Amino acid sequence: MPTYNIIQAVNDALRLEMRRDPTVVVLGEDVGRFGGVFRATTGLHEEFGPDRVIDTPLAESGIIGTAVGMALNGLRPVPEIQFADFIFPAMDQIVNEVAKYRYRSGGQWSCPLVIRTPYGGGIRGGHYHSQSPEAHFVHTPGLKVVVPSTPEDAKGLLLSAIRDPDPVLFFEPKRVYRAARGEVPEGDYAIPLGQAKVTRAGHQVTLVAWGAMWHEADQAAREAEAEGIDAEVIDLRSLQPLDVDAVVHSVTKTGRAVVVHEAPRTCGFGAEIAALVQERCFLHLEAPVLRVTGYDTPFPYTLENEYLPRAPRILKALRESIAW
Amino acid sequence: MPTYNIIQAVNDALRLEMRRDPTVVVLGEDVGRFGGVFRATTGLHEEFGPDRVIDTPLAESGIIGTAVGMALNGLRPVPEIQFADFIFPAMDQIVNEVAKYRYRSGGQWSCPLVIRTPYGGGIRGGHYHSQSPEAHFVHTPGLKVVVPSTPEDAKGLLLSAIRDPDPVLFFEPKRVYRAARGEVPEGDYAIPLGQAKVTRAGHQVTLVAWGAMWHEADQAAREAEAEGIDAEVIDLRSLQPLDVDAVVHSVTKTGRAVVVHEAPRTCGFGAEIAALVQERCFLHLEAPVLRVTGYDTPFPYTLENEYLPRAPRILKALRESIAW
Amino acid sequence: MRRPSDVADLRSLRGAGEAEPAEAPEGSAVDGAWPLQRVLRDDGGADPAAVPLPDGETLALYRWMLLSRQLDERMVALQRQGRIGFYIGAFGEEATVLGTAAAMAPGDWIFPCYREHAAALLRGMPLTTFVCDLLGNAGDRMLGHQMPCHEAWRPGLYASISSPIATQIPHAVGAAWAARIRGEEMVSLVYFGEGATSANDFHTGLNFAGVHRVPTVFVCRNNGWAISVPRERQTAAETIAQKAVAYGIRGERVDGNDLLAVVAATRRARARAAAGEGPTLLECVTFRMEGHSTSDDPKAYRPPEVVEPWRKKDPILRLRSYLEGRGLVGEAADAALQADVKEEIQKAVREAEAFEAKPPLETMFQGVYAEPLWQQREQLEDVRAAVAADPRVANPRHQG
Amino acid sequence: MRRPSDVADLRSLRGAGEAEPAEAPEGSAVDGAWPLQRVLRDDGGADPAAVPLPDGETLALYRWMLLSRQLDERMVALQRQGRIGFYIGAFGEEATVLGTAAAMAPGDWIFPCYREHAAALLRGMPLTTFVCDLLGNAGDRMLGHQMPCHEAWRPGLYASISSPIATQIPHAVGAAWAARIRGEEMVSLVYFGEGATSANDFHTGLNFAGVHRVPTVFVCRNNGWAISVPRERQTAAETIAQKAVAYGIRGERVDGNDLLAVVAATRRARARAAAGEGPTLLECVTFRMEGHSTSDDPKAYRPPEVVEPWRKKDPILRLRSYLEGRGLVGEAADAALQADVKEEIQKAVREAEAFEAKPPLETMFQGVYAEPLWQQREQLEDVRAAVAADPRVANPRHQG
Ligand SMILES: Cc1ncc(C[n+]2csc(CCOP(=O)(O)OP(=O)(O)O)c2C)c(N)n1
Ligand SMILES: Cc1ncc(C[n+]2csc(CCOP(=O)(O)OP(=O)(O)O)c2C)c(N)n1
Ligand SMILES: [Mg+2]
Ligand SMILES: [Mg+2]
Repeated sequence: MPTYNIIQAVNDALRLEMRRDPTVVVLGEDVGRFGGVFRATTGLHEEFGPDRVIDTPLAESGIIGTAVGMALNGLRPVPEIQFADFIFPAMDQIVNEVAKYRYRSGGQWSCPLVIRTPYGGGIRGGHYHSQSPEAHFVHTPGLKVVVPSTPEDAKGLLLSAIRDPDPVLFFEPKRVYRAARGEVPEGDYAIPLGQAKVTRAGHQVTLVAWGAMWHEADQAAREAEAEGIDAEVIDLRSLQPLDVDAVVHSVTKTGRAVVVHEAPRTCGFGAEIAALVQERCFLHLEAPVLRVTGYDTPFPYTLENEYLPRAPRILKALRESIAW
Repeated sequence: MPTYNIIQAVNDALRLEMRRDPTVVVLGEDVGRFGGVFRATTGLHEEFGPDRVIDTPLAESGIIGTAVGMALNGLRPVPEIQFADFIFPAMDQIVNEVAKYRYRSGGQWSCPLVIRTPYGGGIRGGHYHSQSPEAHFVHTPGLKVVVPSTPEDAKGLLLSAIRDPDPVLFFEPKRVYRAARGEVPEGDYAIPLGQAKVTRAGHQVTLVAWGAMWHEADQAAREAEAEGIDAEVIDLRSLQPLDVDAVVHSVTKTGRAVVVHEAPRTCGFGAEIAALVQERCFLHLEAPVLRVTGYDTPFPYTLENEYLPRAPRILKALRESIAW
Repeated sequence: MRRPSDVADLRSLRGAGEAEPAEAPEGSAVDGAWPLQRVLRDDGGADPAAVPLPDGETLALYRWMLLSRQLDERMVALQRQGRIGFYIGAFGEEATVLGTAAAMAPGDWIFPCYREHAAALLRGMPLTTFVCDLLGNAGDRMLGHQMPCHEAWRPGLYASISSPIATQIPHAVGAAWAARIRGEEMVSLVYFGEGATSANDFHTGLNFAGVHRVPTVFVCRNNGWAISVPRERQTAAETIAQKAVAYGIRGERVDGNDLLAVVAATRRARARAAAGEGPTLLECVTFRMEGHSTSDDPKAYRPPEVVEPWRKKDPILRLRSYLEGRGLVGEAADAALQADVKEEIQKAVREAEAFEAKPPLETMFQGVYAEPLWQQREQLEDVRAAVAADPRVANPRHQG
Repeated sequence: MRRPSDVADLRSLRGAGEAEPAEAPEGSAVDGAWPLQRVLRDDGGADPAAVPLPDGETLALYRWMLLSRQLDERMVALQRQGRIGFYIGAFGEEATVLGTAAAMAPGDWIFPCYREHAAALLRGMPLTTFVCDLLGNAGDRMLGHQMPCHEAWRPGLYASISSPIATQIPHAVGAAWAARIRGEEMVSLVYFGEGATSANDFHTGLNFAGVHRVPTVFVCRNNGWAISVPRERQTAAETIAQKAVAYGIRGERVDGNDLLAVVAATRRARARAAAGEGPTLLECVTFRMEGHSTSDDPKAYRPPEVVEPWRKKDPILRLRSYLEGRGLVGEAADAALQADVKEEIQKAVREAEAFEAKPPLETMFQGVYAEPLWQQREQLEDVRAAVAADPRVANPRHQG
């Protein structure tokens, strides 16, 4: 098996699926001749040509809006938003059009497309190259939201996303784009959307994370072990569909939960996890569900290490949960 | 004291503040000569003229984008978004510009403006004249989010919002725009942002709501009383700043909480309330925090009564909480 | 150093060339650059060379225009009676809607705004199905999900309507682009009002289409008003057609109340698109004769005088005098047509009102995703239990 | 029926009229309609009647251009050395940036894109403060909140930079509109690239300004590239200036590497705006000589050949030959200026690097709201406790 980083895994999945399915097209800013500012679409323009790998003008609303029309008429568009921070000009197309097209037409049409976008902080990107807007889309019925943390998952989940009948937001953790390396099966394999992965078994406390923060959670769990804290780590991988059973099963066992995300705390997806856990595991909880998150500020530049919910803060929360 | 409905109270507040403060301007689609599709700006164009009551072209991003420039240069713009469903074309201006302007300029500038918009269902408006997008904005640090439920609050909160140094999203419950009538003090008075109102004292269960759904919560509480259930009802009035103390104080007393909102359940503001309550009242909770909300679908047309979390469903949740 | 060729060069961006206006249009600095194309003269005559349709087809479209008008009148009446919740019609814009739709090929996709119901019917949507959509009842093809007048009809390649203004414009571009990528000849037709030209999606849709020469015909129904906002407060451009210059595409301006001119201009635009010559922005100059919708009262913002001059320009009257001039309709024939159309509408209303008033409860969760997720499954159980526990959940006025 | 007056009529929408181009510009169908305005001839000469600046001011701006160029070079070097995190410069666009900024009145607001650092300095931002912003250190006026090159400088009415493309355009319109409403004479100046003309906010900004005749000068730095995307794939319009037609406003096209032409065109645009004649879209035709930013490697998408022809058009070289022709600079004087500028930059870097590397922890929560809410207050305590408990919170590489 080759060893890839996440960019290479994404590129591999795109190439593989474009070879398999002639209806798959890629479009976005700088994705064509250049191969994308993170090089995730490198080589696709050469192999599949300008009809299927499209450099668009600078307008996210146009990228998504035209992708909708393509999806309606038989293509499987995989638009790229260069940074998740720049998805907001397309918010109306995503929330009012993409998410509702199947429902509002009584199922006459559907709008299967995959919006790929690098998200998250930790690359000294400041306000506008660091945001984690996943909660906005989880709050929008009709959309699916996937966030891989490893190269193997990135490829397998992206293949599933492209083949999914529903529109998918595919958030790529750019902080570990190159840092996260691992063996990736060659050829075709799909990881079903909506199956969380228990990446570490434990019985004292459940640690829920996704994307780049899963690596911090994993790190914190290792350090916790040295202190005799036995944490179970769950990588959600997909926020919608959400594998609520995996979370409930784990917390029912551990009685404690800590959820981690980069986005600002208030109304982040951690709130939904906390709400669900206390609804479904109430009698099993020995401590409140704790949230270790980005703070309620725009994403800062110089103090981004202090801002991000990295291992040391997660470890602190694990201790607090246990001590509760 | 005159008896007003919410539209009249909003109109009264706008007129009063425009007389008091020459820097207040109103802009939006149809707000000028016509006085707004809900007539909330009636008479303002006649009294203050086209310079301060501006009919704009059809572009929400332009309405908010130009309002930002006005706010930077000494005006207090009160832009109207005709329906909250149509706020998404302005999402980038609101999330990336309005919310971050003070922070990103190191406090050199601020962007005080009030975005007024009718929100919510119950008027047979289907997908696009019924949405409740408040959670998106509560999840955006830098914004304040206010949702009045009565004429008196509408006027007092709007006056505070216009005078507030920070940008405010002001969601008006159009379902009770005319139905909610009440005495409104004449002249100037301000209701501070961030103070919830306990509209009904009780000791068995805390019922948290805002906007149009507060009326349903109040109704449910009355019916519950007939069954011997003694519910305390809290009208949050402002979601950001959030009067968390009022909620915690109440739940610490009752040990039970039910939160109600129209927006889809997943990742709605009810999740944040549930997360906060279980974090802060853990040892006092005798039942999980229950959520009575809109369902996870686009807002439906024909079955909107079934969709909305009205009194009967709230009453059911109160019984479940008590019986837990 | 202006070169003599400049005007000729610019012409490639404008609707000069074919149909010269039959008469000098209202004075405008750019009429010369974007002439108002007409075929029907005020006396009802027309230069045979410029007539795009054989009499049979013209007569058929005349009937469609009558149907559109009567349908609008009837549905507004039903709304006033509280039998439907909302209606938005095409009063005065019938020639624009039907002329453009009729000029396209059967395999071309139509992306409607919200006044083009007649185009859906022309594309085979049964009138009864349309009325069911207005009622949002068990016969509604949209499962009662959407407001009235947000119909979709896939069999006729008539896309789904949403309320947000202009969002359908890039969809139309994407659909035609997809066809070209898949090697099919399809030209998409998209409708929007002049108010929509201020919206983001107008800009991106036309710009993307221009850069990639996507075969789309952009039809702007310039009916002069965006609810209460007149064209002059919507844009400082004297014409909508000239906005094409910004995208390096062709812009044309046609008399939108002249069915024959609309058909001719649309056909040319479609032919150019199919030939790979790129998209056209076609401004159809017409007028919104009634309120914006049944929710609107235009008296509050526009005096009757501004409407008056347009009454004599009524597209139905103008086509009728043409047909009369050719001896194709007279008093009697016209009355018969009107009666026939009336009966067709009455029948559809009868049939539609015979359906159950509400679609079944489970439809509320149908189509959010291809398959319901656990949230929709659990929530269906929740609402079922709630309805069972208290009938007021389904019917607020239920007593007892 | 085209009338002879048409061209004249249309001219009102274009930048015809004043400065005729000094030479025939690159062949373009619309050069006649939107001529490329120039003042500096290739031989360095200029028609005295067309020269907008006295020698003293020209010389001063020449120095600013040298400073801009050297600053860019030095900051790119610091970035390569890892002393700053990111940089984006104005290589080759100095005449466009400084000519437009210098032509405005002191009370006019400037809304920058992200290459106009020289305009901030021209408006009095201390060079040391600018470098502190790049370092995001304790001396950073933005409190370390933003990326390098996102400076704001209120004392100079130089607004705050954000990364999202084009969002500043409606801000500029709103600010000038507010001034007019408050009865002040102020014309706003806003910068953006040609790529930004595809964005939503370009469309709404210019449309709003057109309808309400807002006094704004819209400066498009058409440098030919949007990261890897050339102008031809950004829009099918041959010029950016012609996009003004869509908004019923004036569009002009000027040689962006000709400082004198840029100053002259901007002054005329400002004068028209101040006189109530409405906004102008001013296309400054220039070229992005280097990569998009320090994060970019243009070799991956554009061959060196496309850059070559622009080297001899370097705006600094062209202004220098003009000044030499007038005997205002020679070898020695130029060398002295260069050395002087170099010293100024070195001093600023020294001073800036003397500040604490990080602003204090509490600045992370400062300015989210006028006063922190309970969330920010609690979270400040949280991060303080976290840093105290584990130094790795502040410094991942901390050992022990
Ligand atoms: C994004 C958005 N903003 C506002 C509205 C409210 N609205 C509905 S129709 C309309 C006017 C549209 O005018 P125009 O585009 O000219 O179309 P017409 O109704 O005249 O056919 C407005 C403002 C909307 N539907 N969508
Ligand atoms: C909304 C948005 N989308 C994408 C980007 C990424 N991006 C940054 S600069 C740029 C190109 C801008 O080109 P242009 O407008 O011509 O300005 P130039 O860099 O050439 O001065 C892009 C695509 C962004 N910053 N904002
Ligand atoms: Mg209109
Ligand atoms: Mg550029």
